[in-house]
Amino acid sequence: MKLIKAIIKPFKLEEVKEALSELGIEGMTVTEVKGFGRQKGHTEIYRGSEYTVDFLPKVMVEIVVADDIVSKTVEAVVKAAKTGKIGDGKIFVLPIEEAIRIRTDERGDGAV
Amino acid sequence: MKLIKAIIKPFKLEEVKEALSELGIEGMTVTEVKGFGRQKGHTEIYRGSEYTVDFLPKVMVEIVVADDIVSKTVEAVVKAAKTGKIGDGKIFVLPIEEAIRIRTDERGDGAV
Amino acid sequence: MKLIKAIIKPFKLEEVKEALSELGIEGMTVTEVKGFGRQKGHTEIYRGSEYTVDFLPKVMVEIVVADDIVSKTVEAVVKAAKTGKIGDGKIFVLPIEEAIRIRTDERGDGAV
Amino acid sequence: MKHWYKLVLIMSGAFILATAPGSPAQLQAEEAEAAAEYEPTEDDLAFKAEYEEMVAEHGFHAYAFDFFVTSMLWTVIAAGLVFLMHLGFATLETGLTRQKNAVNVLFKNVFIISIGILTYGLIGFNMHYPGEWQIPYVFGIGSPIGDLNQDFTLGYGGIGLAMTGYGDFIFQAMFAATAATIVSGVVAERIKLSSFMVFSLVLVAFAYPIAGSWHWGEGFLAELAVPFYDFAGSSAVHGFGGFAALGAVLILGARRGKYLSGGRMKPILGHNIPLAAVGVFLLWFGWFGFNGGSVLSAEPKDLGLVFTTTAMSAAMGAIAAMLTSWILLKKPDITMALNGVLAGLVGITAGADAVGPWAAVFIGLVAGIIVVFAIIFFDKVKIDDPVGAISVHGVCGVWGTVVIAFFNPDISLVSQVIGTVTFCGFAFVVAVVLALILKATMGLRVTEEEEDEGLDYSEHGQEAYPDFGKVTG
Amino acid sequence: MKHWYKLVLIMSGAFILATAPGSPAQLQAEEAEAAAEYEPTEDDLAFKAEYEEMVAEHGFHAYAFDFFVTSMLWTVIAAGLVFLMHLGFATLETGLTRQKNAVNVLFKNVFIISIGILTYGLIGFNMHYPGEWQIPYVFGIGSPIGDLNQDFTLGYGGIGLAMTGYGDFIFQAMFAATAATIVSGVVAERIKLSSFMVFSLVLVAFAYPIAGSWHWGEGFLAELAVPFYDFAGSSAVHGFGGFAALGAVLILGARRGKYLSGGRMKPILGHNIPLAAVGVFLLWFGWFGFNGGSVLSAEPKDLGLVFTTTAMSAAMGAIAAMLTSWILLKKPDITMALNGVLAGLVGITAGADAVGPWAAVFIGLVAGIIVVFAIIFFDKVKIDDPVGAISVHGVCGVWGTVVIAFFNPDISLVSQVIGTVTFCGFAFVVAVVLALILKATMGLRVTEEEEDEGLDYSEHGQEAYPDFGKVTG
Amino acid sequence: MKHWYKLVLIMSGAFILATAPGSPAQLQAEEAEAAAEYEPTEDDLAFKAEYEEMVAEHGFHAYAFDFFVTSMLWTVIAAGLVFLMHLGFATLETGLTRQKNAVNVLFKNVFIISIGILTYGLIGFNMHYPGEWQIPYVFGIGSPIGDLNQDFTLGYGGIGLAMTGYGDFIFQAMFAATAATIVSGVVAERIKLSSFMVFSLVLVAFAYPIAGSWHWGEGFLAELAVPFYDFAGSSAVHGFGGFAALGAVLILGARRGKYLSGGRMKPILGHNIPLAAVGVFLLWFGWFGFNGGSVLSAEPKDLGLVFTTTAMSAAMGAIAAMLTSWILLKKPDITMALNGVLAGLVGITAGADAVGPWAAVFIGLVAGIIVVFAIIFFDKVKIDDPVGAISVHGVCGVWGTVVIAFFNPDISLVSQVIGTVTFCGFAFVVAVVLALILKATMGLRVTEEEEDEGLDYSEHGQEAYPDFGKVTG
Ligand SMILES: Nc1ncnc2c1ncn2[C@@H]1O[C@H](COP(=O)(O)OP(=O)(O)O)[C@@H](O)[C@H]1O
Ligand SMILES: Nc1ncnc2c1ncn2[C@@H]1O[C@H](COP(=O)(O)OP(=O)(O)O)[C@@H](O)[C@H]1O
Ligand SMILES: Nc1ncnc2c1ncn2[C@@H]1O[C@H](COP(=O)(O)OP(=O)(O)O)[C@@H](O)[C@H]1O
Repeated sequence: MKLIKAIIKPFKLEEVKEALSELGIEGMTVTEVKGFGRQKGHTEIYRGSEYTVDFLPKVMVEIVVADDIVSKTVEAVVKAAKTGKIGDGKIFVLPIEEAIRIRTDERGDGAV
Repeated sequence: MKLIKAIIKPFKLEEVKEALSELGIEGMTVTEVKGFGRQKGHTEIYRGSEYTVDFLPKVMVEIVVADDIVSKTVEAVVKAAKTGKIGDGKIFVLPIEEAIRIRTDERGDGAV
Repeated sequence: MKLIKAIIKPFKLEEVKEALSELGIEGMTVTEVKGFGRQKGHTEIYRGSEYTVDFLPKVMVEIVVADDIVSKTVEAVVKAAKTGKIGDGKIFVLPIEEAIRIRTDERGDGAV
Repeated sequence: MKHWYKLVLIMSGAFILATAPGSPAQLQAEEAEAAAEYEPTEDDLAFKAEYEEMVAEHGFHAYAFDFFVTSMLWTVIAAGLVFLMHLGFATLETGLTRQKNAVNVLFKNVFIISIGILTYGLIGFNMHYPGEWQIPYVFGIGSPIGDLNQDFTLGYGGIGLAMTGYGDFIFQAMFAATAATIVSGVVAERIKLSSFMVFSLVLVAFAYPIAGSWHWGEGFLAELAVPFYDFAGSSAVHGFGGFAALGAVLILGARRGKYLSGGRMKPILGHNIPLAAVGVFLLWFGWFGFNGGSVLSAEPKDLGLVFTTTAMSAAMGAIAAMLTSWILLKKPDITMALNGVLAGLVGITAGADAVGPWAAVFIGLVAGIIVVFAIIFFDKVKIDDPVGAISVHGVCGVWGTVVIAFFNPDISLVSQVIGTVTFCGFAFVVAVVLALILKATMGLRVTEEEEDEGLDYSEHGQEAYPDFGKVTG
Repeated sequence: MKHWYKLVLIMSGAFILATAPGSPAQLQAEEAEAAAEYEPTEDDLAFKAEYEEMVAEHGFHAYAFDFFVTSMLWTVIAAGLVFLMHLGFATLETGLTRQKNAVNVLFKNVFIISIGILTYGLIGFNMHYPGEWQIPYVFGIGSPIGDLNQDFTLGYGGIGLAMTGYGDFIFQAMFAATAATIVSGVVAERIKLSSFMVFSLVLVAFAYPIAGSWHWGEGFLAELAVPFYDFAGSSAVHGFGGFAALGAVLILGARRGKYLSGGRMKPILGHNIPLAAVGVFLLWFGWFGFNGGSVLSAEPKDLGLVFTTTAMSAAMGAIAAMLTSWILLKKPDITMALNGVLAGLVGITAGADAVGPWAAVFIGLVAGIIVVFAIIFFDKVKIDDPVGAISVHGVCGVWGTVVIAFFNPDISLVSQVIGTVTFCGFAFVVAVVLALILKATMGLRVTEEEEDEGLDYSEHGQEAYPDFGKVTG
Repeated sequence: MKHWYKLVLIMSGAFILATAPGSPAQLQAEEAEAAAEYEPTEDDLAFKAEYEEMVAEHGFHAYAFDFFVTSMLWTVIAAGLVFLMHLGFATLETGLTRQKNAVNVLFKNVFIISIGILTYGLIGFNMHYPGEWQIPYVFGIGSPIGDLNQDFTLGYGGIGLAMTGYGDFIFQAMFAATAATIVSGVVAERIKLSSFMVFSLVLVAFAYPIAGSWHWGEGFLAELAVPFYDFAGSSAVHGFGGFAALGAVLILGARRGKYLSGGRMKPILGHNIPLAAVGVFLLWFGWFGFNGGSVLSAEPKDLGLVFTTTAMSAAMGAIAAMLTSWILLKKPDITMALNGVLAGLVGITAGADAVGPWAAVFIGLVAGIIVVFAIIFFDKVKIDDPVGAISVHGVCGVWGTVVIAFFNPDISLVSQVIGTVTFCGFAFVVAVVLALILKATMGLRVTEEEEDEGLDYSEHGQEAYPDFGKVTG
């Protein structure tokens, strides 16, 4: 099992969710985050002072999937989240050693 | 060391915290998240339109523990967070390679 | 590649960001979290009742870096985030198996 | 600094424009001159004559065109201010409870003011001021209001009640819902919506006007040797509401998770302190209508005094609660300061026209101290009042009603105690009985699960702040 | 419990202080006694004489010092209340839209009230009430206001319009921006700021006063056999605004992501329900000035009636919408309750002085039911109205204007229909034409990307709630 | 669509009910008929006689029942409106500062209005309007207010000050705290709570009434050859507050992290723009009481003019600041628009009754432009003013006071400059001295750590928005 951590533009969440649903993925967890990256230099103003907004609103989607569908999942996220503009985000894949469903105590692939 | 990522129902946080304290676990980090899972189909209304709320409020508890108490910890979380109803959440266990306490520069098990 | 998860005091975020920028690190993702740790016992009042605030506001900075600069990065964070007082936070290092830049589909070290 | 010359340019241009001939300034000056030299024309004189004729034509009503008109105007404005107190209550209660119940709290507040006005029209008004008594001095049945302008003299209540019937009605209608609103905050976050709606309907439609008739409707409290005195309702409104809330909450119980085993307590924090502060400022503002309007005319002596005593008691209540919480709890507690304002306001309500400004300061001082102790006390005895309304309205209502006997020789301590006990006791009993009946029938509380999930979700299927992420939605 | 003795100590001390000789209470009593025994001194009498002389000196204006003064006072206070409605609109619209557009919504609301007052002074006032007609009964050109105190008799409009020119102006100016504000909520979250500014400028500066002149400026609707009757503007203001919004939104289109393929719909939730509730309470409060001020004097009979009908219709509207949404949608929807209040207010606006309180309840009842169905209906036909203003102001405006013909024998159904169609039709056509012109020239909508990112970012480069983390900033 | 028939059914039923005999509509009609035919009965006539007798009985005070009563009513209502400005300040300041200091900002605002009213009663009022001077035209000692209804003629100030003593007091008391409140926003987020409390207490209890006496208390500024003219206090209140703030902030220093090394600046964003917007709308609303109440009577000519000039200057200020920020900063900045409203309001305050509406527009125009430049300027010179109050109240206060000399021939430029310099200079010096003393004794600033953690935590141990997660709590 792997944990896929995708940091995407907030308004792409809906499309990513639908792309994953179509793959049959039934679970994910979403966090509101701020991202710092190459997509910077955009300036805002506040009361006359220009300033660079370093941290942009992003959404982090965490999806745990069985090993065999990792690449399919990653592809689906990439496709749904891409706008082609800087700041589209990243996907990180981490190893998972165990997964447990709290309700049933199921473990492993069956738990996710 | 392992990172235990538990996604639970928000109102169970207090009980989980107490269960972990009883185990002698002294640290954890909590994030407000939205969860998408099997627990769905529940509909809300807004100005006359019914809609399915896909993303439900959850809380993610991240706990780093030494390898030997991982299973005890997982069990404690499962016990405290279980209601038996769908949507109780998941626990994921990830490997940790290093842990550092910023204040003292301590490393390893002593740092958590 | 590694994922460096640093939990720090919120008002240290700016300094940490600058320390990382100086290292040439161009990306990070920040989440607002609540931390439970040794730094406790501090009591607040609300309408006459004293209570212990268990969960303190923290900020979690997640940085993915190539293996060779992990220790430099960790040091930089430690230096920038340290106040020497309890509650300064932790840094956890996790293995990353893959990284993808959504915009370009680049993979690996080049993606971060 | 390169922009400064632009400023200078713009301003110079504007100046020239403004002072040039034909400019506003110029026109202004010319008009002023013209005005000074003005002699009334024939037209003016004709208009004047016409105006006077019009007034004369009103003939029979003409006498009304002075004090009466002004008083009536004040009455409806005051009604508007009392209405605004309901926004104050709504925001205060929402601010001092949790996010997950905010929609529910707001819904209840919209309901209460609405149903309060309607039932007051349907039966309350004529029960509050019974034309005739079914049980003398105790109960007069209510009937819907008719055309309250029927009193063609307009001189509805003479100099002491200088307003039309509609003016009287709408001012009193806005008052009526206050008692129920006080309860609403205390039972928040756990009462079943439908049961609360029945509870508050009965309170506002029956209990409040019946009790009110004993004092303001010339009932038995007005017939005491020395009549009971409660200017704008420290007891008749606030004590009533506070003790009704106490009764309700005794049956309802505390919110889950507040009182832990072993005598420990976990405070449940209000989710939006700025909103609560907005509420208290609006309540203070509205209270000028609540107390000021209770002068029932624009009588200038009383009006000035009432505004002054009201403001000074509120101000002293705030400072007193600030200092008390600072000394007692080591920290200056904003929610205590806010409750201190309200304590001062409730305290002065019974005697706002019957004491001087420094007596008002004293009343506010004690109210501001009491309220802090009372809030702590009720928590100690596990009576869970999220907004502190039992302390603010109940305890300080009693204080305000009784204390004025010491400041005004025309007021009797005995009568004050009788009146206070009557209102608070009646409200308490009605609330307990009502709550017990509801508990046995419809159920009074939401289920534990619903309470945990929050009433916004379980009762309304709505969220107060649904946006997730700054730009997700 | 160890603090209680402190309380007792403090209070005893305070009591002694308060009742001791020289204490406030004592002084109070002495002063009261002195007052009772008071005989006017020579000074007093001199003062009285002086006062009377001063009044006499005002000579020519002296008659004004009674009904006129009071009426004028009410007019400016009512103007203030109508102003406050703009805060109501601002908070309601902000609350019912998304976080990412909050700055933009607020900006538009500050703009509208400001430009509304200015253009009304520049041309609107004299177009609304034409001194002379360019096209008889249809169009009179506007010119800037001059010194409106020039009418030195002050008796500006006689008993029916008992106010100075400035009083009349400022009250009407506050009204003027209302129509544009109604549009603002409906087109929110996607209209281009600059285009909206042009749109609302034209609406408030030209369309509203021209249409208004047909009714209130003695134009053709006032010349019908039985004149069209619209007391405070169910059609002339609210219907006008609602149908202008409908026209605009037809050209503008729905927000992205709301109406999905396959007939599915994804509601876009308002981000701050407490803020929306604050808005509705403020609107209700301000409406007492909107309707009450439309009495155009402090005439007590009408004033009391208007306050009562306004409150009762709003209250019934709220309850009706609550129950309708509860029955129809299974859950008590707070946003429907809030819209129900407004539906009742809009509904009663045409006849607030022309029907009795129970007719007002009926009008509010139907308005509160209609509004729920209308909101659902517009969503069904994919007309995307984030705040429900087309239903509230447009549909209930029509309802309120037409229904009074059944309650008041002096009002003609035919005239009401003519008037309503005139206002709503004109507003609709103007809005459609204007929106089409803007679309072809400046562009009406922001780009898809800007809409996704939110207008706060794309138009203003600002965030409504920029703090990240409780203590980061 | 299956619900529509239900709607039709409900409505038809309601219609039948409403128009059937015995229905409200029917009753209405019958009552109207009865009214038309009405002949006063003996009872009516008796009542009329009784009423007239009552008025006659008031005898000595009877003359008061006209202009005086109306004026007094306006005075207390205006006092209420000025009170509401304190909510405006509280929300504006809270909105424009960070979340972590919100409780602290609100606490200070509750404190200021409360202590302001109390000290004004204790010494301020009689220092502001000295009965006798200790230092002629410069200083008269204050004493607590007594029974201000003691003037049994009630004709307190004649036609120019047509109110009772209490009316005068409460209106002025609400004013008094304004100056201190202006400072509160500027020093927010870093001043020590206890030191601020001492600072503002001295300001409101001593400095403000002493300075005020020079102008409004018949002191030396009223004795100039051409008396200094400042209608409602552009200098005496706003300039005073703005320059006191400037003095305080010079000693206090900027917030940590705002001005970086190398001349760079990092703006510190306000955390809740909607709350700030609410504040500005409420301030505008309250300003109708601030300026309108300063007419000191219900004199209709002035009242209408003052409402109009106030509204038009505010509106123009908003538009001017919008455009200036748009042109200068490329984006339409909401906080600048909000400050523009306030700039217009402060600007017109000195001459609201002394200039015409188009002069008011000019004053607002320039104020709205100046304020944007001033805010940028103060940031450039590292004077850190989170809310822009030095620019709004200080700079625009000066502008408003001086400019009216160009519009009104009765006002002298020299006197205006003298007066403005006096108020602003005095306030500045007092603030600097006071801040230095506090710095040397109690300490003026919180520690760096406390500032980082936020004052809500370090000073109050409370959070403004403590809920974590929608349903955790
Ligand atoms: N090294 C990194 N570690 C963690 N998060 C990163 C890293 N680099 C980028 N991110 C996240 O990805 C987002 C997008 O990255 P950015 O460099 O702006 O654009 P792009 O993904 O198009 O290269 C950032 O806002 C940040 O949240
Ligand atoms: N594959 C997954 N990856 C990440 N998070 C998941 C995954 N599946 C479920 N979750 C999280 O767990 C929560 C509960 O899961 P759900 O399927 O609704 O119920 P249950 O845990 O009872 O099976 C979800 O709301 C989501 O936050
Ligand atoms: N075992 C742990 N797992 C996850 N997070 C932890 C753990 N221990 C501490 N933390 C995080 O680190 C923060 C600081 O830890 P704490 O024990 O309070 O102080 P210190 O870092 O100085 O030892 C906590 O608030 C929490 O967010």
